[in-house]
Amino acid sequence: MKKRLYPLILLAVLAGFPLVVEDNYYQHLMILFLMWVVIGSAWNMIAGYTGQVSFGDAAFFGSGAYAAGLLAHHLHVSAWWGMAIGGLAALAVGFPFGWICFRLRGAYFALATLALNEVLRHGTTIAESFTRGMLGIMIMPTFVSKVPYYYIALGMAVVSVLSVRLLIRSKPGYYFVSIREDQDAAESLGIDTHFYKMLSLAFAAFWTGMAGSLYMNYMGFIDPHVVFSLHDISIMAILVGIVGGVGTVYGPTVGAFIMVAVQEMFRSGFFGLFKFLAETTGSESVRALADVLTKGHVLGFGLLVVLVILVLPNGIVGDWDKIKKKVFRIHSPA
Amino acid sequence: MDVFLQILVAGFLKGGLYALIGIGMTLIMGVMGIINLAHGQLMMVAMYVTFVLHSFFGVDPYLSLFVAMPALFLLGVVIQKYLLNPLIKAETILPENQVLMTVGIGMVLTEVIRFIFKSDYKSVTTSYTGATFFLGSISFSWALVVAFGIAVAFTVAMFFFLIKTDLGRSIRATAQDKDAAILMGVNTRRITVITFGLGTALVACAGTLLVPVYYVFPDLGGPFTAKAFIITILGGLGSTVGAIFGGVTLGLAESLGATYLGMEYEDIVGLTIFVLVLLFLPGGFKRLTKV
Amino acid sequence: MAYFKVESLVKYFGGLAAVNGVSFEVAKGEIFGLIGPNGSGKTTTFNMISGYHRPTSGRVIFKGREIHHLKTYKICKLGIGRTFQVVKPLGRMSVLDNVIAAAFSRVNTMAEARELAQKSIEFCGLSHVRDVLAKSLPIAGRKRLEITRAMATQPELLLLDETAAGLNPTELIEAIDLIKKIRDNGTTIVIIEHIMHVIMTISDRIHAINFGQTIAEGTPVEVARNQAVIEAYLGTDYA
Amino acid sequence: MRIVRKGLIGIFVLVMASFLCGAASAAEPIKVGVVLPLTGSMAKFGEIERRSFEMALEEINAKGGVKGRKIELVFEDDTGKPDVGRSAVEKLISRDKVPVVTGGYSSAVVAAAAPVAHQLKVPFVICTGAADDVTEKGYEYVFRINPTASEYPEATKSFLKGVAKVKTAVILYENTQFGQSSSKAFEEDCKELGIQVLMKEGYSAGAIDFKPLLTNVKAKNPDLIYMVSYVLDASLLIRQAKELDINPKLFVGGAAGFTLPEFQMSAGPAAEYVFSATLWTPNLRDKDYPGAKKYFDNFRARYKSDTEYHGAEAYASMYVVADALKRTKSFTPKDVRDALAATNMKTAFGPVKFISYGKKTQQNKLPTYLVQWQDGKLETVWPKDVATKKALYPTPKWSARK
Repeated sequence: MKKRLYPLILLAVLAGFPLVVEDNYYQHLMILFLMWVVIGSAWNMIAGYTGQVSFGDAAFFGSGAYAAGLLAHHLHVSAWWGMAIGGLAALAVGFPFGWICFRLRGAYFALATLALNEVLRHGTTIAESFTRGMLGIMIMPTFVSKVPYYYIALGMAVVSVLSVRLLIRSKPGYYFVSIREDQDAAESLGIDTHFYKMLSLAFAAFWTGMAGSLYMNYMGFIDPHVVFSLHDISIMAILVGIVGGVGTVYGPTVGAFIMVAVQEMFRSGFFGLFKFLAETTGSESVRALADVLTKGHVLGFGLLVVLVILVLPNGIVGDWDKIKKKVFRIHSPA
Repeated sequence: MDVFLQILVAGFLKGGLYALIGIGMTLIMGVMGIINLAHGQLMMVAMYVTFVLHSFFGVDPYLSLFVAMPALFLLGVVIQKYLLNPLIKAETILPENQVLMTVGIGMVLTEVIRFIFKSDYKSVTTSYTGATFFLGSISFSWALVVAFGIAVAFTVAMFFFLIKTDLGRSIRATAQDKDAAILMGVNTRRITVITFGLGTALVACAGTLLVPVYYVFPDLGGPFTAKAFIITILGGLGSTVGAIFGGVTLGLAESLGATYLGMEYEDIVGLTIFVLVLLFLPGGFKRLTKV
Repeated sequence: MAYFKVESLVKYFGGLAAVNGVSFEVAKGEIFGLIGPNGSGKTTTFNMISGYHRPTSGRVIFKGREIHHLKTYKICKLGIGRTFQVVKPLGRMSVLDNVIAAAFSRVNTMAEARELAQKSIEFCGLSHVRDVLAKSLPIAGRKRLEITRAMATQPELLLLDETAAGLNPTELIEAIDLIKKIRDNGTTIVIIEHIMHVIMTISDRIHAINFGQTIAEGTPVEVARNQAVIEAYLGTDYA
Repeated sequence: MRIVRKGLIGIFVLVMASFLCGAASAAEPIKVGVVLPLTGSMAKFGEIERRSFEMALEEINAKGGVKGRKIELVFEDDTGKPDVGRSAVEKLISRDKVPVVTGGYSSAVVAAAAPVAHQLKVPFVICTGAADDVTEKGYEYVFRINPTASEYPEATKSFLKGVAKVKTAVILYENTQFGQSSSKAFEEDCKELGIQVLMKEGYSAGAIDFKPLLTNVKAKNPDLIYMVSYVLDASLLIRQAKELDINPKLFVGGAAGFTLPEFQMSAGPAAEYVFSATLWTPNLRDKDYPGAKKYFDNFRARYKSDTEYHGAEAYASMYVVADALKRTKSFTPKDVRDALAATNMKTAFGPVKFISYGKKTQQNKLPTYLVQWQDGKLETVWPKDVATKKALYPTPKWSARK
């Protein structure tokens, strides 16, 4: 019974967070975290559950963001309308793509998603007259306070995680996992694999697109290199999934928290801890260490990725039993 | 007509370098069955090796091939042995963990280089950097012609190595059918390590040849990784001849596209061909040439 | 009208004919054996029936309807289930979940699927490993899971591809019992089998092929005495 | 496994401690926030700017700081990415409680961070990010020292009007924010000057081979080739123009890469005669650019590396911020903003005054210059009154050079 309560407790904490912590900075980080929960859950659906690894999530993210941005730019309506069509725009990109490319399996499909990502990035850059190219699209964010964004992001995160949960415990979920495990066997069990792969892709595209239009509204600025970024969006989505745990409901949530926190921690030199230590101790070596740490933060991040894949190939939620055993020496009864 | 010929020459010369990049990738992809997303980054490391040798010891870039290639071979061996092979054993839901590992490795390589050399753009200027000769009105860059020659030489050497030697045959056998190779008594684990080393050495060669006509900076790996897998898919996994075709095709297609569609379409042309081949000629040129 | 029939099926891979004009009819309720040496085209025939391969020419007719142009999942929905020679368990799902996934081909809600799956598991005698991950089953368990899963799709016609291979004598007896039980339950069975005594015991009729072509058809006794069959299996020396 | 466990606990303690320590710092000096790309692909310029900020800071503090208090700079790394830049500015404003933020190198980062400053009502003095529309949105709390990208070709324009009266031009630009906006601006200028633009084409930065582009250029045979390129694309372009023997009357670079020493180093003799727009050179008159030369020399002496206009922008920004802090009634962001709005001073980067014109608000307007590589040195050649050397025009054919 206790296990069932955890998500509820977490939800309560998240709902209360902006009321307790009024610091803009932390609220901002939490919004990013929630956004990555949505993207990570979406990626997890297509890759983790259905086994069709996408290296091009940014294609959907960017489509959603540009749908909202272009709407605001060309029609001068609020970019919030983009939230209504952002997910659909990503679907519009994902649908024909999946239709054509789902005949590809495994790594070939992954490469095709990567190509889609790159084509869209170059395309939006070149189509200057329509997309403003690299000038990007800039809008004035609607709210000064972060709280509305926070609750919108929280709402999206909750709905997306819940929908993952519902979906995987029903017919489509069983079908997704069957496809991941063995596509031929799945076919023989009466599963229209093409249809269900499309369904899974549609889910992923929709939520990633929604996250993209949220990003547009919240950040107020996008350009092709930001929203179609292979490294900062597509690979990050994969890392969120992998670090948290592929094919687990709450894995992406854990992964998103860790990735956002770690990234910020490395970037800010452990939230300024080393700088603080350097100043209080006045020690040159600590200062040098702080310097190295801040300069090498992407390196630290990369090393962490390598380490996690090496040590926890199924992510933190996926390898939780292993972690419990090794670190806390708690042996789960065999 | 002049424009057309000039572009053909430019595309062809560039294609030679691409072929060399592609052969390294195709071997790795063929043998390991994974995409190596750190390929371009490894090339970048080789370019820095060449840059250091040139600017601190005055070694000519072509001579530094003898250092850069062995050095990168070792780096490749270490990566395969200690970072990629252990993942084969791990029980994971997605087989793509190895691919992600290469992403991580790529990041680490880029950042290590950035850490040492900063984000500065470095270039190696030699006496032959801008040297050209003309055939009629068509200009040839000496450095690219030499690079093309060396690339062809390595490719031919690689081809005969794969066909004539035992090791080469084992590699090809592993690339074609891993399970069968194991049954035939091939130590596939050792083969993967050697292959990764070889692939890395070849891309190191390409990088080194590129140094005199290009420049080096930490982030240049990514685009070349992309080109490498386009070439590999064009040529067909594990096919050396395919990689040569793929490389030259990509070189020509990029140049022609850039000329007649616009320079900004250069990358899109490559990607489009890539997707078309994926869909309509799965298996790449290998399907046509059967080598 | 025959219940199920294949008509001069032909399948070329590249320039080679894997199956070259196989025809047979199966009556409702019988166990129909398909035999032949390795590479004679048995599994390819199965693959064409179940929609994995499209025949180069020929027809597959089930209850009067042409099905050879249909996709695999549609054929399953029509009531033809199959197992694989090389087992394909859904490895990281439990036995129960494997079967539930199959049951969803007939029902839509979780509760119904669970019930159907439970029935199928009990029927096939896998209850004791219900919650075990499919990949950790021994080979006999996996073979049986293949059947259990296929049964959960409630087939009228079941294609069994070497379900007895690799089993020990006790397991063999169990397998034979299960196959009979399935037939008695009203399911028609087409079975490929290498172990002669199994196929001879359970089949009502047997169809033998070699090099993709029919060489004999008849009752087990007739086929066993057939000259062409003996030659195909033992070589001309023994004939 | 004990070690792992201890390590985990250690990390936990570290993290918790780091959360706490942010809160505890007495505010003796006045904190000023600076966002710069200290890591990532733009780190080269982020580093030049950071050093320039620090140099200016030391000079100001050595003279007693402002109102008897020292200034302290809080650097935040934006890694060149807009979302990170935004986090950084938010952290500076809400956690470090700085009354003013400056820095801002990448246009994308600036575009994402400016609305934050505007909404949280803390002044943001942009020193570099040149995207035009950042100061076209009416952000009350956003100031920019750097001229906008579209104004970079001003000096080129007057040179073309006064000296090099060409008839045809080709515009090549990298597909970046800066490239797209300044090429567009130059195209407008050409229209105004009656120059026919034969071709305008973008490319993605980092191409190996520009021959496809240049072969087309050669076939068009223009009088002027205008290029907006970053440093090594710039050098490849000019080197390959030489390889293809393309001979326009002049090559002009639109700032960015063409003025950097790396360009000359990499392009070698091919760099000769190449013009470039620039915002700043160390040799500008002391009357309008007090301390420019001194800044340049000090920087080189201290860091043993080169600086250029980005550094000067940063250096000047520090002085502008300090000046506003001196004049402000109090250190509340509102008062600092008002003080900034009233800025009217001369810096090493030129006169700074935040004015509104056209659609722009609180934008500094500066003249631009035309420089040319002559004998391996960058000489200012236009406008005439500040020229160090006479412009060499027209450019000799490649075959006629030594």
